[in-house]
Amino acid sequence: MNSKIVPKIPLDQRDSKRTFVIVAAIFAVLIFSVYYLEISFIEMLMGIPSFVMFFFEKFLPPNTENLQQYIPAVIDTLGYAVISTYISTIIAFVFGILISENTNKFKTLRVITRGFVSVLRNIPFIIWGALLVYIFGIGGIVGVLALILVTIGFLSKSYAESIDEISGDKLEALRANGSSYFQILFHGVIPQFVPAWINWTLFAFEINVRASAVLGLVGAGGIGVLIDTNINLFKYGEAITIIAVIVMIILLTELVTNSIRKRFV
Amino acid sequence: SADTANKGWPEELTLVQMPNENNPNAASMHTALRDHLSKELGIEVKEFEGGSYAVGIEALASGNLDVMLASPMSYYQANQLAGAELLVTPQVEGYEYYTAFITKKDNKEINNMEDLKGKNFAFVNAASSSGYLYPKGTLVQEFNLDPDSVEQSGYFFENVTFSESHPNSVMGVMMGDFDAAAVAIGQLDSMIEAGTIKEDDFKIIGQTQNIPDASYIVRGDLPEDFKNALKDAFVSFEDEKYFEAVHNDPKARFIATEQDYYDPTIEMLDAINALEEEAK
Amino acid sequence: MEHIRVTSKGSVGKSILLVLILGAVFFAAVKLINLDMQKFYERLENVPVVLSRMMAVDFSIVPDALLNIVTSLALALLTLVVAVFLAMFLSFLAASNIAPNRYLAIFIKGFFAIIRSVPSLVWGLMVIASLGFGNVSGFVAILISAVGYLTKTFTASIEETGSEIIEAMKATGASWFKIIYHGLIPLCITAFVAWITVCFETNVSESIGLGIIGVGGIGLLLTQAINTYNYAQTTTIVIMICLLMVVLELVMTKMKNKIKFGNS
Amino acid sequence: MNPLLSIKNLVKVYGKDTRALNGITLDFYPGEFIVVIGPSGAGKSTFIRCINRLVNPSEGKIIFDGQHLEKLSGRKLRKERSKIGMIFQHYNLVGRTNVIKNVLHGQLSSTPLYKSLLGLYRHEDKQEAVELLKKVGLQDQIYKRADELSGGQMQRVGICRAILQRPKLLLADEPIASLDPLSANIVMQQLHTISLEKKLTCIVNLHQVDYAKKYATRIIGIKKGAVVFDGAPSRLTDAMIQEIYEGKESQMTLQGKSGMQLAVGQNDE
Amino acid sequence: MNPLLSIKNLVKVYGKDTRALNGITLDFYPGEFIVVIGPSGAGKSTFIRCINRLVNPSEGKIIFDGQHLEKLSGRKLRKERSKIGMIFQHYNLVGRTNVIKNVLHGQLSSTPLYKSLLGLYRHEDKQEAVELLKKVGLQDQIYKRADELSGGQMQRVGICRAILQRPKLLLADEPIASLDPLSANIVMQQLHTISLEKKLTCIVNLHQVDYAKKYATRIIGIKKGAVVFDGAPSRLTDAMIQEIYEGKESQMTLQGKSGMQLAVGQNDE
Ligand SMILES: Nc1ncnc2c1ncn2[C@@H]1O[C@H](COP(=O)(O)OP(=O)(O)OP(=O)(O)O)[C@@H](O)[C@H]1O
Ligand SMILES: Nc1ncnc2c1ncn2[C@@H]1O[C@H](COP(=O)(O)OP(=O)(O)OP(=O)(O)O)[C@@H](O)[C@H]1O
Ligand SMILES: [Mg+2]
Ligand SMILES: [Mg+2]
Repeated sequence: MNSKIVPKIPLDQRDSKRTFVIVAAIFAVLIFSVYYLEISFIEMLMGIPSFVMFFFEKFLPPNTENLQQYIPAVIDTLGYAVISTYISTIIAFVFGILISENTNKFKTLRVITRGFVSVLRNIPFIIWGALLVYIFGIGGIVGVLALILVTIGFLSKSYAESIDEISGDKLEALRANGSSYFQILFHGVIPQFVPAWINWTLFAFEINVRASAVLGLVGAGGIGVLIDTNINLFKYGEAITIIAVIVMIILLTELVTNSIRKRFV
Repeated sequence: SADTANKGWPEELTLVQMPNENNPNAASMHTALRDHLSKELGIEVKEFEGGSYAVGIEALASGNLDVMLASPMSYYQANQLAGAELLVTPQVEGYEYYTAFITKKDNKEINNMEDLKGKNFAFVNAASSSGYLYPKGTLVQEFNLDPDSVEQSGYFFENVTFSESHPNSVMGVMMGDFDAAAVAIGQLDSMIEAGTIKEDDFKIIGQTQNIPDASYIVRGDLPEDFKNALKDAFVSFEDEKYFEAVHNDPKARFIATEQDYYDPTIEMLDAINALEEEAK
Repeated sequence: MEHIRVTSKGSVGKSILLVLILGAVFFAAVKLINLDMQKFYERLENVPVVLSRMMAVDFSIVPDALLNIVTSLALALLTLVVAVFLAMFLSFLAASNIAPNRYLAIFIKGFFAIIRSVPSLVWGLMVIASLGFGNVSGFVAILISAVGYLTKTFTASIEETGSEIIEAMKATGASWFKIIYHGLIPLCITAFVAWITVCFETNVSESIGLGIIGVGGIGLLLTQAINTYNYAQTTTIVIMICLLMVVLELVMTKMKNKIKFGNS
Repeated sequence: MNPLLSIKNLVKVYGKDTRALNGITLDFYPGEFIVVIGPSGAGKSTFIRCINRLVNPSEGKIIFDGQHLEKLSGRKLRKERSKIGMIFQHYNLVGRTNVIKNVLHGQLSSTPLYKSLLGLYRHEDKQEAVELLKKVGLQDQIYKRADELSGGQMQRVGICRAILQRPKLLLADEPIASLDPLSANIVMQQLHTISLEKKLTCIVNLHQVDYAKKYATRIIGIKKGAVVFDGAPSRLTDAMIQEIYEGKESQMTLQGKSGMQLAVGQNDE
Repeated sequence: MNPLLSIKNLVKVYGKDTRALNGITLDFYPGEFIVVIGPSGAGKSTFIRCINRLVNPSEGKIIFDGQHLEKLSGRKLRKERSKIGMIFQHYNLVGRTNVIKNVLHGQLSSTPLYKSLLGLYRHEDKQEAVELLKKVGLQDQIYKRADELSGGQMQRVGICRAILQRPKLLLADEPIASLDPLSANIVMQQLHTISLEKKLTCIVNLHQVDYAKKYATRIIGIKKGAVVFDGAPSRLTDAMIQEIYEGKESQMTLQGKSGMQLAVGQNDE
């Protein structure tokens, strides 16, 4: 290079000042939060050993004596989870399509559905529980309804996000040959959506299996209530056994679904 | 301050309120009690709202919590696990806590406790004093039942449900999901007051013995003089607004609790084998 | 006339079998849970009664609620930021198309499956016993579930991107971390922002359920309103929460579109 | 004869200031085989995609078969689109769906939804699909998933799909870019024949001037969003070609030779 | 002279029974400009991708610069890969990132992590990136997002990225498929010159036999996963070309003429 001043080559044309302002604003909010909530990270790190110790001292060894007694609750839980996963998958799918910009061009309908799902998702469990019990009483139906309500909010949003991510390229071909909306949906969007769909549905099942709080709130029992009760009676060994059972169920379903997926889809 | 350090007192006190079946207002939103204790003891007082006795008791055991509001059963557990001691009890004149056995007003088949045999019945949950242990104890004593079989279908009840909350039990009865249930009287009163149910929707067909009030319990390993100072501080608290808001009675006060206050309860719990597991 | 299949022979049989299995599982479950649909229809009548009872608002709670919302938001935001960093790191270790080590990936996925399976009460217990009551505990408890959720969703998004970009970057000899930073993050960022939005909402609603470990905020206020059967206050608080969430969602969507369609 | 497609003053501006099309006016008649050539970035893809409204033009009129396409939407637009086949530069197949279904997508617009869902396409359609696939040498890949094919194989599936649509107008954006010379010739030959037999109008973007000259009945040169050449292949002189392609880019070969060489085939002549 | 790259008995089987490569043994020497031709689906892409292990070969040895690539992993593999540039058929750019950053990705492996995070590439690299972009006529698109470019523009960005890597071996999978003839010639010329000047070995998949003949120092014909031709361009006779490309597919032109026409350029001769 000769003595000429070397011109700088910027990597993008964005105003770096604005980026800086945004980053600074985020930092300010974070620092405010830490200060306002009086959170000390040192205290947190100091707590880690006792956190781990607590687990090993109290929860181990697991107590498997009453394993047989859990079976009815386990089966119940699975039943609830299966039904509500099925139903919410279908409903959430419709919502997901209505929310995604890729599949719903009507802005008003999109905004309305989005708002509706957002309300579903953001009304806390306890409120749903109370409402459902006041309306439907205690029993299986209420349990299923509670699970569905909770899952739909989450699933619809997740589906919509996944559909949004499906690239327009593939759909363009169908649009270009005059396919109707539903044909683009069924022949273009859905085949591409399948992997994400399986993923989310599995996750929904997982949520439904361990939705102790929801089922408990409406008096529908299930395995989660069993854990809470055992902990309230300080029977940690039994609680950890039941948790292990849940983990087992979830891992097993994932395994089965994955092998099915490999073979079928 | 200087003298707290000398006496080996803790530098701050953590107090946890628990939502309580009998007075749901027991809330931490009233800063009056906290301020009073802080002034009397000369140390900082932190007050939290708890949600689970198990969490509170573990916190007592690990020294992260000093004072907690506890029901008889929880006190027993706290005593076993964390060596907690009874401190003070809020005393409200003329108000008694018990659990009522209720059924629907128009249920012709159930008129007294005996009629519960062969019916569908709901407890709250297996860790609840007023929703399970007391009513079960009453049934066991009255009908001479085997405490370990009460929940089994076809033994005394046709079927037993755990509804997981008092309002759930009430609604289940009102809707006919089960024939009868055991519900804390305080909860019934609140629901009537709120208009959720009406006085003449249901009838009370029996009740348990009186359940001692929830009491504040304190970590046992604090210095004796500190515990005494704490007790005095509670007893000298006379803010009528606070008692009105929390206990619905401006004249209510805290009184010091004898260490044997809960003994009858604990005996009863022992009688239904509720304590065998924790006794170890 | 010879029949021409649209799907290969095997896959039709497989699809039928799959539908049969799925159907059988569903009906077995329905049988098991014993759903009384009759009761359900009868009780639908209660809907207007119960809803009308909730139809009341009490504005006196608003200032108090606003103050508490700040606490909830601050907590949710703080957790979110920490969780995003942790989850990003973990998810790139766990996503099968970029994971440096297959066994580590399986371990991470399994570990978080377990983490997510542990009920919040158990976390509450462990956190309180080690850290005591207060916001620190709330922070840790929300953090655990937020990291669990984000790791799961981030991993899924990364796995969906396919391998084209990864291949191109690999071919330049770029290291794992560089492939991620320069290739995958720009590619996945809109998906990430979407999950972060959902996670933020979950955090806020989770902080509502955290009364159990003594965290203040809007949740505490709400629980008290419910426990005292104060319908007007309950409704008011719920409306405020929903409004807050809708505003948040709008802001986040704006942000997402900006990233998606804006300049590099 | 009336034009099948009339384009009047077509303008497309991307974002604020990328003027990809700068006022294009053209008429296309039935049975014409038009090849559009032009340097990279000239606006060829944009032009083709404006015709069936995959890209919405900023200004101008597109009159196809008597209809003002730029004004249509919904069902009507779909109906017109079903008469316009399209072959994409990047194939745009549904990756997780198998080959024959991808081809049958060409008949979607004339198949009722429930039938298409159950795979109940008309027998003739299925037969034609299989025959088309055979013709392009994919008879062994009929049930393979589209994303397992090689580049050239995918392109051929896309071509079959467009032909199965039995369109009046066929748009193709670099249909032979990823094909080997033999396949490329077969494909061009096939498009050409169909165009002749069925009086089908084809508009094809190509980079290969030699192919353009061989198959086109009319060549259009686009440069910087404007038409710079429009006429019979025989009128496309070497000087003309040079003018079409020459631009800033040609001054920049490494060795400082200006880019006077064009398609190798022509240099060899 | 020692070969830069030695391939011994390379086999690749996809899934259970798609034998894409069927035992390929070849040596490549510094400064060679090799063009690989073959019908669609022959295994050309697979072959090229096996060399830098983007596809893991099922069997065989790949010895590059004295290293057994098939045995390497982790840092060592990365180090060898950074000496091998690659140009992709589908460009594989990071769509949301701008053009210059995409090009600079070529220097990632030699930029310390923290610097690359902050975008602090060496000034020479940035300058070279800009110059390369200018050479291929993209000086106006430097800050455009990669997904806003036309097909040919994207391809040119991909080429700049590979060259910026300053590799010893350059792999290219149909680098000029989407380029207009002028750009195509410029690009081939450029690759050719670099190959000569820097003794860089290039292995390029092409469909255009004419380009192959013009630029290659050696042509390799692949068919059904095996090498059917290997020699100087002059030795590639028309009969040979016909044999390479001829297969089932050639019997199937619409009119029943067998596919005897090859690249148009040659027919014209
Ligand atoms: N991921 C894959 N899974 C299964 N089969 C594959 C995969 N990739 C390629 N194949 C198959 O391997 C064979 C060779 O493919 P390859 O992509 O190497 O061909 P190619 O010579 O590059 O063709 P083209 O010129 O069309 O790009 C083809 O039959 C193709 O269908
Ligand atoms: N989505 C878009 N957003 C912004 N600019 C775009 C977009 N698509 C294309 N362009 C720009 O419009 C111009 C014309 O692009 P177009 O794709 O029509 O070119 P082309 O003639 O098809 O080129 P090629 O032969 O390389 O495919 C280019 O400068 C391109 O950068
Ligand atoms: Mg183009
Ligand atoms: Mg290929």
